[in-house]
Amino acid sequence: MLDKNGIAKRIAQEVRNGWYVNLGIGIPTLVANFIPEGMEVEFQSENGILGMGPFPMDGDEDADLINAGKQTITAMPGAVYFDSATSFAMIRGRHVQLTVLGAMEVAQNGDIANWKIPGKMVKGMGGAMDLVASAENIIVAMMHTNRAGASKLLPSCSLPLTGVGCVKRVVTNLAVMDIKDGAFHLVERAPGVTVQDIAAATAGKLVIPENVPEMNID
Amino acid sequence: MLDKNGIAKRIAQEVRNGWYVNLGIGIPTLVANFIPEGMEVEFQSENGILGMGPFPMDGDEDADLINAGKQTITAMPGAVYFDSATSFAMIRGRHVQLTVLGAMEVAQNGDIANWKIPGKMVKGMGGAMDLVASAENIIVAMMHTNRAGASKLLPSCSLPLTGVGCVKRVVTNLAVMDIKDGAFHLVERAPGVTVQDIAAATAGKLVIPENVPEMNID
Amino acid sequence: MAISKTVEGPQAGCAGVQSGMTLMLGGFGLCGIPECSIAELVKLGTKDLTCISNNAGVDDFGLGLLLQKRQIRKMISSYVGENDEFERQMLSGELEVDLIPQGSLAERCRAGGSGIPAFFTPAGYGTEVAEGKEVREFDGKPHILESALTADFAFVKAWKGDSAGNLVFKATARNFNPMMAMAGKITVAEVEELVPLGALDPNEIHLPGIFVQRIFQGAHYDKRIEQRTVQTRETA
Amino acid sequence: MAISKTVEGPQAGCAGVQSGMTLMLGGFGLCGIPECSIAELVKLGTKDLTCISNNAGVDDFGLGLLLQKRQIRKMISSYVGENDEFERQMLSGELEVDLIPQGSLAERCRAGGSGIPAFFTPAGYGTEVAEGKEVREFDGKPHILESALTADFAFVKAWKGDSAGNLVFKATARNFNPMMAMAGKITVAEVEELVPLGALDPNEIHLPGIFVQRIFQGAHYDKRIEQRTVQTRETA
Repeated sequence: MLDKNGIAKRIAQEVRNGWYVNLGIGIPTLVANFIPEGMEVEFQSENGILGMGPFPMDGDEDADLINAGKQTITAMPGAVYFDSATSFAMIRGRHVQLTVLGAMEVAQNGDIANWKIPGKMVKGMGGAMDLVASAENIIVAMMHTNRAGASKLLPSCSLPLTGVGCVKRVVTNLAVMDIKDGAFHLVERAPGVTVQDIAAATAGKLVIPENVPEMNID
Repeated sequence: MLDKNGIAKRIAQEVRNGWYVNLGIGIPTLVANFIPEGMEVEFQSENGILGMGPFPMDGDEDADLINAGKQTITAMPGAVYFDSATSFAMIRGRHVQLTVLGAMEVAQNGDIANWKIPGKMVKGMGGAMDLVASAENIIVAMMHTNRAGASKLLPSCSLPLTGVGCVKRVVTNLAVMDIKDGAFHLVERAPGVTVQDIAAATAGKLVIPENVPEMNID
Repeated sequence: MAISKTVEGPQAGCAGVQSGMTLMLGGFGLCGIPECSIAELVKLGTKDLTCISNNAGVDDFGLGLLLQKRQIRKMISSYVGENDEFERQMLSGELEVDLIPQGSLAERCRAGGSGIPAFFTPAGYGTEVAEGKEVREFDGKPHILESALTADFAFVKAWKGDSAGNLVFKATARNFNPMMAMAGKITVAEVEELVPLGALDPNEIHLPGIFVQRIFQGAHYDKRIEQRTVQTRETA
Repeated sequence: MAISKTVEGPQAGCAGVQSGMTLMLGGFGLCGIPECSIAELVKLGTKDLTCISNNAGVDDFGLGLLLQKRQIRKMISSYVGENDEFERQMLSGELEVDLIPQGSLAERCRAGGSGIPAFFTPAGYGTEVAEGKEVREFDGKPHILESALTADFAFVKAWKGDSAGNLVFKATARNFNPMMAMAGKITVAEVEELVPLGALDPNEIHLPGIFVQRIFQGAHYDKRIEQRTVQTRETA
């Protein structure tokens, strides 16, 4: 079973040289820590920076330089700042190759719900609806089950949707799964996790191939 | 009767302090020469400058600094350069208070034709259609009649239109006229020109008030 | 000769704001918000405002200050977390909230300032956001029709500006400020530094002054940080 | 680590351009045109091109060079004067021409690069430009629906650029270059000066490198002036 860093580490393997990547708040943010040295990858934050670097040294933080999670950040050489309209032109126009974001629920048809729980305080969708409606590659990073132990991989979402039929791949603490033809297709198991564990934690239709290799995340 | 500079001089009187103004090619360009010293007016050229100044001194011309007529120009203090999308955002969004442009024909309902003569080489509308579709104040600067002596102020345009019902005022070598309620309303006579001269040169419906003052363009 | 937009300060900047008006306010979180104009709006006490802003501030800063004084009737935003008073007013029904995808919010402001009354976007298709909106397929992909947003007043904050209203923003404090400046009937820019006309390179201006009607230099900026995240020098 | 887009020169920049493709070419008149890429396209001799560019050059420069070699099948422009060969080919029916209002052309390119498939504009309503297009009233004013433009290749020219593809333009040579860069499936930027990564201030970049796939420094720029208008020093 993976911890949050393990999930991020596995997702980092999906990143290709030359890609622009948007990382959501939470586990997705950790992905940046596991990109191999020397790989040409730039991180976009939708509030208006491309070429986002690590957190600043204590004392160097600048109120005018933050990411979409409102955290203080730094800029890498070759970075560029821009306005919100230009930022979403990049996203909507499919210039960002990969979006990694969290979810409350993912359905076997690729629907995603991650912004609203009826009856609870609604904070808003931020840029998530724009991101999921446009990105070519969307990877969801999340725990396989919620705090109550219920599966987050469902036949259909019960919560209000963020986007329809858009998620291609899900990486959880238990497994890597592709979504196609109306089902979750098991691709890899987390270390020490059995196919039975995954099947038990997946409420949606799960297609299990003959051979399901264990992830290699070292 | 006015010459081209006279027409420009009369139109300059229409310009108000604090206005952004777009001047078309030809007579309109001359308007800039007659803005009173100290008046706060900025000229926009749709290829991407606000705060356009006079032509450069011989030897100072810069191929990268031109106006929409492709003429070399200079920039005034406070000028700014921008791209074509931003330029037409200004125009379409009605941030430019006045557009002055030439025309082949103007109709008594405010239609204008100035970009195409069927059977002749078509050069294109450039930015004229965007300008006439959006500007709050559109003044047409032109000769009252064409080279063949035919009126350019018509019951309806015979040439392909550039815009519909958009022209508010016309300044010609003979007169100033407002367009409203489907007619040309005579406002002023050019020096030495009679109401009869104007009526004879106007094919469209002309409303002549009791008192038609002569222009004061000194 | 350049058109002068300079006004004395926030009082002159906010002159004419009335109860019931629609305001746009630039900024992302607390980054790049028009601090001085917000403080003046609190002083003015105008009520029933509709505020278009990506976020709603925190309890004791940014738009939270207007919420505390119950000056806002409706918020149009993309994300409104981090604000208890906001939550209370929303749940009690005192405050109306319209949530819009962030990219659509940005583009709707730009459209409002650009004379584009409506455009199609894929964002929000198949969600609550699409309810009541026209859907049309382009290249086999469904899109929804979104309309332009404008405001009676837009309040924006820049790093530097000149008397002609030309603005330069700093780093990610740019965010929504340029588009909101475009969409305001009256746009009020506050700047950290008002520089002499001609001091800004015409090639390096982020927002042309034509979109700005008033400009003043703010007396003081707090520039609070919402999430101070740093590396300690030892561990780095 | 920044993504490197640097290629050797125009030959590598134009690699992959094939007959029948749609190209965008930045510039306004002869100002800010991708001179080196155009020269290379002439060498390549690819035919049946659809060229989207505000103008069509002059007889012996800019897109006029491609017209002379009959490489262009269709031009999409707003203004095509000053070119006799263009006129001859158009009147003889060899060349198809689609004329578009300049503001709609700019916005259609931006839309193409921004994932906005269509938008409403008042420009061209009631004219030939509106033929076959949807008309809709907003606020009592009729608008027409215009669609996005994209291209297989976009060729743009900037003043300075870095290996990440970040571009800075000079004065009015910016014009259509940024929007066309956004709308190209492959965007090739040629620059007068390729500067080291990190040499451009991230706050002063006009076009983020994400929109550029290839960049090279041009060997030489003619930068011809179409209408040299000057004041003589005596009369001034």
